[in-house]
Amino acid sequence: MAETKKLSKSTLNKCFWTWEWTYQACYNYENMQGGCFLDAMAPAIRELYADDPDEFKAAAARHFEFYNIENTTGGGVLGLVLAMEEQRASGEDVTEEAIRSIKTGLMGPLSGVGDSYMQGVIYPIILAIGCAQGVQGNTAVPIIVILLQAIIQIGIARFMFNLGYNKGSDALLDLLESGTFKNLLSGAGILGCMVLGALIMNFVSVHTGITIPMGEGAEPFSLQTGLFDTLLPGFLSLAATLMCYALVSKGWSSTKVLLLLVVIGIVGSVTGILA
Amino acid sequence: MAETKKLSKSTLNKCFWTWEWTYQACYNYENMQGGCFLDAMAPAIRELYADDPDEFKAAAARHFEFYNIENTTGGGVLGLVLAMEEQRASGEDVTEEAIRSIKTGLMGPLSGVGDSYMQGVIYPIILAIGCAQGVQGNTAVPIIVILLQAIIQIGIARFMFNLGYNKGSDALLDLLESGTFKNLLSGAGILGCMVLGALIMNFVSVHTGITIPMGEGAEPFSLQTGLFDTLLPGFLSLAATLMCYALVSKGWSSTKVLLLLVVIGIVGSVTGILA
Amino acid sequence: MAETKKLSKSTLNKCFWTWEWTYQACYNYENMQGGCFLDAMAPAIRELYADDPDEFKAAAARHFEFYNIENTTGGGVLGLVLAMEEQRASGEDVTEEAIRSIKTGLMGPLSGVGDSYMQGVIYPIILAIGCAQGVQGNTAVPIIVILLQAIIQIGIARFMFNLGYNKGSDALLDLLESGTFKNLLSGAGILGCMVLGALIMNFVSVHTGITIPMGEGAEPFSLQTGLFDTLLPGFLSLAATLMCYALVSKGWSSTKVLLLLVVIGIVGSVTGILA
Amino acid sequence: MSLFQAFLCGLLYFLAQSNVTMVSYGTIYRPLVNGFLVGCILGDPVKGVQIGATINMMFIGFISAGGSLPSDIPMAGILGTALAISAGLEIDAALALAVPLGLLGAFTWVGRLTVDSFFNPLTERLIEKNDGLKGLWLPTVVIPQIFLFCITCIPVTIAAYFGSQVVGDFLGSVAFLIPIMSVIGGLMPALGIGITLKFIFQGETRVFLFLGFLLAAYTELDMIGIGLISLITAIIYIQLTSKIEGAE
Amino acid sequence: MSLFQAFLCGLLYFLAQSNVTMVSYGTIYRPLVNGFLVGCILGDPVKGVQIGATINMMFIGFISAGGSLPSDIPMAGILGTALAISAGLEIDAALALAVPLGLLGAFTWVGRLTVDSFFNPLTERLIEKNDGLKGLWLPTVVIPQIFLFCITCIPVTIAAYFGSQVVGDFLGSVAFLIPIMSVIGGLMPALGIGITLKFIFQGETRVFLFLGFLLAAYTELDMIGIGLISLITAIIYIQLTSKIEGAE
Amino acid sequence: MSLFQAFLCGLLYFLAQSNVTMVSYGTIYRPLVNGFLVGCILGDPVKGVQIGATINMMFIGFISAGGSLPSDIPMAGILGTALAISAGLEIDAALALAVPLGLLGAFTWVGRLTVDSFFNPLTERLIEKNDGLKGLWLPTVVIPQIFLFCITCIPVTIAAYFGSQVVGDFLGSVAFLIPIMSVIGGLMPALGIGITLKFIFQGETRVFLFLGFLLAAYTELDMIGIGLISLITAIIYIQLTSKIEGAE
Ligand SMILES: OC[C@H]1O[C@H](O)[C@@H](O)[C@@H](O)[C@@H]1O
Ligand SMILES: OC[C@H]1O[C@H](O)[C@@H](O)[C@@H](O)[C@@H]1O
Ligand SMILES: OC[C@H]1O[C@H](O)[C@@H](O)[C@@H](O)[C@@H]1O
Repeated sequence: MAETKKLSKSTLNKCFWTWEWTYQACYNYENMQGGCFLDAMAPAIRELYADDPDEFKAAAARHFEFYNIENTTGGGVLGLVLAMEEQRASGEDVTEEAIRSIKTGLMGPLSGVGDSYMQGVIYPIILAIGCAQGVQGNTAVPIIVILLQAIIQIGIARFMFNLGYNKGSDALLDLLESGTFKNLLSGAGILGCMVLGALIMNFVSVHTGITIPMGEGAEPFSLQTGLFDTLLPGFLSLAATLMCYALVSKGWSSTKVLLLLVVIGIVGSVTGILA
Repeated sequence: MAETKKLSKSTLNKCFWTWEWTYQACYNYENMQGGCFLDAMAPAIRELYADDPDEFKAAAARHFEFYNIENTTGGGVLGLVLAMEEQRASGEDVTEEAIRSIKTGLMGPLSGVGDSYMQGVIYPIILAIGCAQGVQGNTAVPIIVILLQAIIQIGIARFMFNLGYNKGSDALLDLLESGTFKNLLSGAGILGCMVLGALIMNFVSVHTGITIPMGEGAEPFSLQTGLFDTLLPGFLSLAATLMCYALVSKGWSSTKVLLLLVVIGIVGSVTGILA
Repeated sequence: MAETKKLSKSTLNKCFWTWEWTYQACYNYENMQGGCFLDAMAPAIRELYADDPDEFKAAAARHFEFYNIENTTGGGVLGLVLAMEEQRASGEDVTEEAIRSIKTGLMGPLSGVGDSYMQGVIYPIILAIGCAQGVQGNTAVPIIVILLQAIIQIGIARFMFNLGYNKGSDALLDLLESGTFKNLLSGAGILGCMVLGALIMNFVSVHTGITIPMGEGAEPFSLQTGLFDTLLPGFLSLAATLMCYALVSKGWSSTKVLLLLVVIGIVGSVTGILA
Repeated sequence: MSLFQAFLCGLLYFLAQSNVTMVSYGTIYRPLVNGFLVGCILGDPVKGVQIGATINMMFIGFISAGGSLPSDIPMAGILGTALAISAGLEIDAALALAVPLGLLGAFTWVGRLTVDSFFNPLTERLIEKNDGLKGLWLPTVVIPQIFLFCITCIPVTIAAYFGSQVVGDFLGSVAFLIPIMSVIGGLMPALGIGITLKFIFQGETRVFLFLGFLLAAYTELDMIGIGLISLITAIIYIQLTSKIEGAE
Repeated sequence: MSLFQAFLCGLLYFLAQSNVTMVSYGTIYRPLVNGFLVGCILGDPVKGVQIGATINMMFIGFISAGGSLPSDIPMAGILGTALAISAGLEIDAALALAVPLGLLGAFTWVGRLTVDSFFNPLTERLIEKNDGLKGLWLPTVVIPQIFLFCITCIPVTIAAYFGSQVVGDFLGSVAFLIPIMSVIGGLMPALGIGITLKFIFQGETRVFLFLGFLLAAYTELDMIGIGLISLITAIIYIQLTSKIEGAE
Repeated sequence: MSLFQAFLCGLLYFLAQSNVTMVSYGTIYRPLVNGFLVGCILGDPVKGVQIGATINMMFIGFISAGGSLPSDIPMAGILGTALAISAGLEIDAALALAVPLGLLGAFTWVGRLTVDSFFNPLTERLIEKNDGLKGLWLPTVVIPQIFLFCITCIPVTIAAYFGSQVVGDFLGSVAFLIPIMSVIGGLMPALGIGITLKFIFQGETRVFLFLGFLLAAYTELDMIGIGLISLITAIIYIQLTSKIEGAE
């Protein structure tokens, strides 16, 4: 039976920080983050399989495969895979297949959660507040934004990394299933929806230029000021956003919707329907 | 066994629209909407019992009885009774008594729900918003009010009519008992209460003119501006409304309360207690 | 068997009002409200044990013991103890020990509830609203405060007194355990927290004077106006309050925290960190 | 005001009262709408909708259930607006005028409910005859509506035509009544709201009355804003309570 | 200030501290109330209530539980207001004066709790004598209150009488202390609120502290408005949670 | 603009696109941040942050999931701000400039994803060689980043350098496009928000979108205030629902 191998603290840190710095440096259509994931695993592979060239090569090869994950939650898979490689190197019964299927199996759900709540909730909130303050020319704002993003992202990534490394895949999946985490996500969903709702009002700007002539001499009736602004300010912005949402939900690519908006913008602007 | 009879689509429509147009054209103390309900049933009676004079007469007679229902939910009973007459005309075992008791049995609960939520929630909200906008002289407002009321009322009436005709009395009663419907009503109750609360503040206007002299030269202390306006603006309006509510709940007729208000208004105004 | 003794209405009232007027007139470290509780019991002792000098003396002695309770809820124990003395005087099996342990047993929980919700919720709300109005010089405010406090406190005390006297100790404890009462307390907790939150913003005033020089000629960047006031007005007040809360919760005496605040105030003011 | 305009006002009152179409009771029956229409008749729709809206506020929440009606809402709206516009009154005076008109009570209403009973025997005879109910619309629609036309259109036409000439003088001579009417007008919505509350102010929903009141008292929200916030509040509360019931 | 006025201030302080009537601790004990009364004594109730309210804010939330008291609230209220009015100080300076007065701490309080113990043997003797507890009110009320009167009324009378003559000069010579006092005064409510929070800031209710804070920070609501909104919020929340518990 | 300044702008664009450090995508990738940095480069950080923030709003909510990206956000931010500052444009015109720059789409993005694939064989060869993965960082970091530098830094440097000289004239000759760009720019956040909603707008949380919208529409709350109120709302709602689930 092989001796028990434990990665050193410094190797673990090297792996984590390599991931942090280069996770998408060679982003490509063939294997996406494959090369960079290998990059992040390299210090561990070198330590664990230094004395076994076959395993070394196999390990290198199995981490140079198609891989694509959201960056912060991705820390968790990295930690977990490091723990599995440790066990394998120590002679425990961890097959190549097991490692591979963990990677591909977690990729989807973790990216889903990560993209939705990092890019979908946390980024927009930070950036929206930042923009709202920034337009007034407060130069402290971008600096605070940088700090906040760094602390939050590296913090979550590290937390996930430790969780994956120390507690294993069940811990990661349990986390996703746990009541607390679900509450966190629902809460983030509510928070996100409210903030996005406010953003619709504050950031989307759609106004109609349609006016109804009221006869000679009388001021024409403006649909915007006479109807929408009195009844529900921002109504058109809300409608435009829900239209985009509906199209995206129906499966339109965002580029396609973007083109539609451009067309609407040009036509609307030229005809005076939008102003 | 008699052949199965089905009312034609056009007859059903004729019944529905007759109800819509004349449901209270001959409103009277003797049988309330009795004559007009017969009016609305007449096209169906003519179609179903054309070949059976006795049944024709009996049917005409049994729909010329005391009847009084809220107009929109009333659509449901009309649809249901049409379906029952169809079955009876087809020889099924639907007694006169059954038809009669359905009419009188549903009259109460449906009117209760209809009056409370149509006249008690939907009308006040539409009209209150309309009035608040209307005082500013926006002529689009009454037109929008007409359209909204028409769409909502005819929509609900038609929905109920179809439900009653297609699904029968159980459906109507189930609807009243269903969780969704109860939620709808509770929701409407909350909505209604909140809007009415705001109306108390915005529409009821009760001010006291009582002042307390503060000695020579000093400005007298005005109970209204010195006490109520600082402590709780609209307090007297709230009190007046809750008083009316309490009296009406205690069984006073609204005319009696109205007279009381007139007396309070005159006495209060003359004595300067109210101003 | 002894005859059944019932305290007269006027004796009960005398006891209650003596408590109300002198409950802490001889407040002392030895037995706290001991003497004054005896004072409040005296009319009853005189009536119940007039013909039994031994019991008279024993009763006087057992109510001249260490006793300390919140004033309003304390009404409940007074009522209860009066009922127990009645029973004892009537020859029922109520031991001295029972009376003593009721007093000491209820002292704690009732004072806890009373202090938290009277001094912690009701007083601050009344006084805070009063202060906010009072700074504008409205002389009606202190008078209203006096009336409100008197009505609320005497009202609660009397309610508790009657409850204790008529229903006994189970009633008092059941009250504390009942769902309604718990709801009342949770509600009061929410109400209290919200109002205290608002007080932090409106009454605590902590401002930093720190500025960051921005180079020659340029206006220095004020941490207060440039950062806190734009990002979260009142942030420092909130921080100061939560610090006090944390220290007090950790077991610091309030005097110690007060001294800390004085030191912070002096140092902060002299260095210009606080302004 | 020309006689023709006065007649149009009378016609409008007839239509408001006719209950022909179930929608009329929520539309032209209401001063907000009929005030506007009177304004159109008299050539000043803007003033019409302003006065109509103001008068309508008095009757907010007035409910007719089971055939009862405490006041003559369209009378207040139509005659009130018509006289106010034609006599060039301020909104306050218009309101003072509308108060007694509304208080006249449900004379028309009671009148028709009583008289319409007399047309029932005609219907009965048709049923007896058993001749396919031919001509049923005569006793159930035509005759009662002609009767209604007589007791509504004619008096209001007259009142509008002659009233516009005297109302200015009259109000001048009873100016002392205006503040009284104004106080009564301010009290009246309390009744309407109180009546409506009877139906929906119960149990858990009670607290929301006060929430709405506070929102109006302490924020700048207009009625639309309050309506929408109320809708959201109701949805959130119901989402929670229906979840609780689901959990049971 | 006349000697008589100074004496009335001293008397007020005695009454505030006397704990005769359980209501006094929530009323004349509080600068909002005793500041007003001092204002009445000195002929300027409006200024009295203004200064009293300002001083009171410093002590909002200060709780006495189990006989402990961290500062001398009525001293700050009564002497603070009296000196401020008689020396014609601005509210800021009045506050600066009240801070150290309140900080003097609970000397009176500790003094009476210590000395009152000495009167207990008298009561014991009465009990021993077993003579119907005749004269019980002497050791339990009269004597301790006379003692309290001596240690409260007399010093405050003197301080008010002579203080009013020197406070102006004094504050002039220690003007540099004013901003320090003002900073301390601004910090003090943090303690009071922190103490109170110890009792009610727990579990689910915590979030409402921040809600209240945000309401005050981001809206124009005054304290009454916030109090009422808080009440409604509490009711709605409790309605829901008690429904949940009912569903269990 | 000096050539050196133009180069710094190009370098910034390279860094924004490099994905070196996972934090960069949430920071210098965003016009709020890179606009500010461009401002620093050109000596006007205040204007930089203002223009950057304005441009950033257009792209709020734009998400990249699974490697897709609908537009070139940092191009709009960096070139938009650089040209606007150097040509002294108003914010409106700057926005009009940034719209087409963002619309250029993800050319850089697609280019690198395509070309980077060609470096994979180098990595494979290293694995085959099995020599301790020496030099792994060349094909996985250094070479792709040099390539990226070429397709990002160079064109943006040129565009910034020459663009600043022509953009004024150009915009002058196509002034009629400005209102069109402004309309498109106003529509774009609708897409970003719509994309984000796809992920979180579901079930019970839907109603809160409208709540947030109403808060923004009817109150004066700024985004921080709304963010905090939203947080509190979310906590309260979750407290209740998790209690309900606990009660089940
Ligand atoms: O979806 C996971 C992941 O895919 C790619 O790497 C990019 O689009 C990232 O922004 C995203 O987080
Ligand atoms: O109550 C049912 C019904 O009764 C009468 O028909 C009228 O009062 C209607 O307004 C009401 O809806
Ligand atoms: O704690 C009970 C009680 O103790 C002492 O009597 C004082 O501190 C009171 O204010 C308090 O209510």
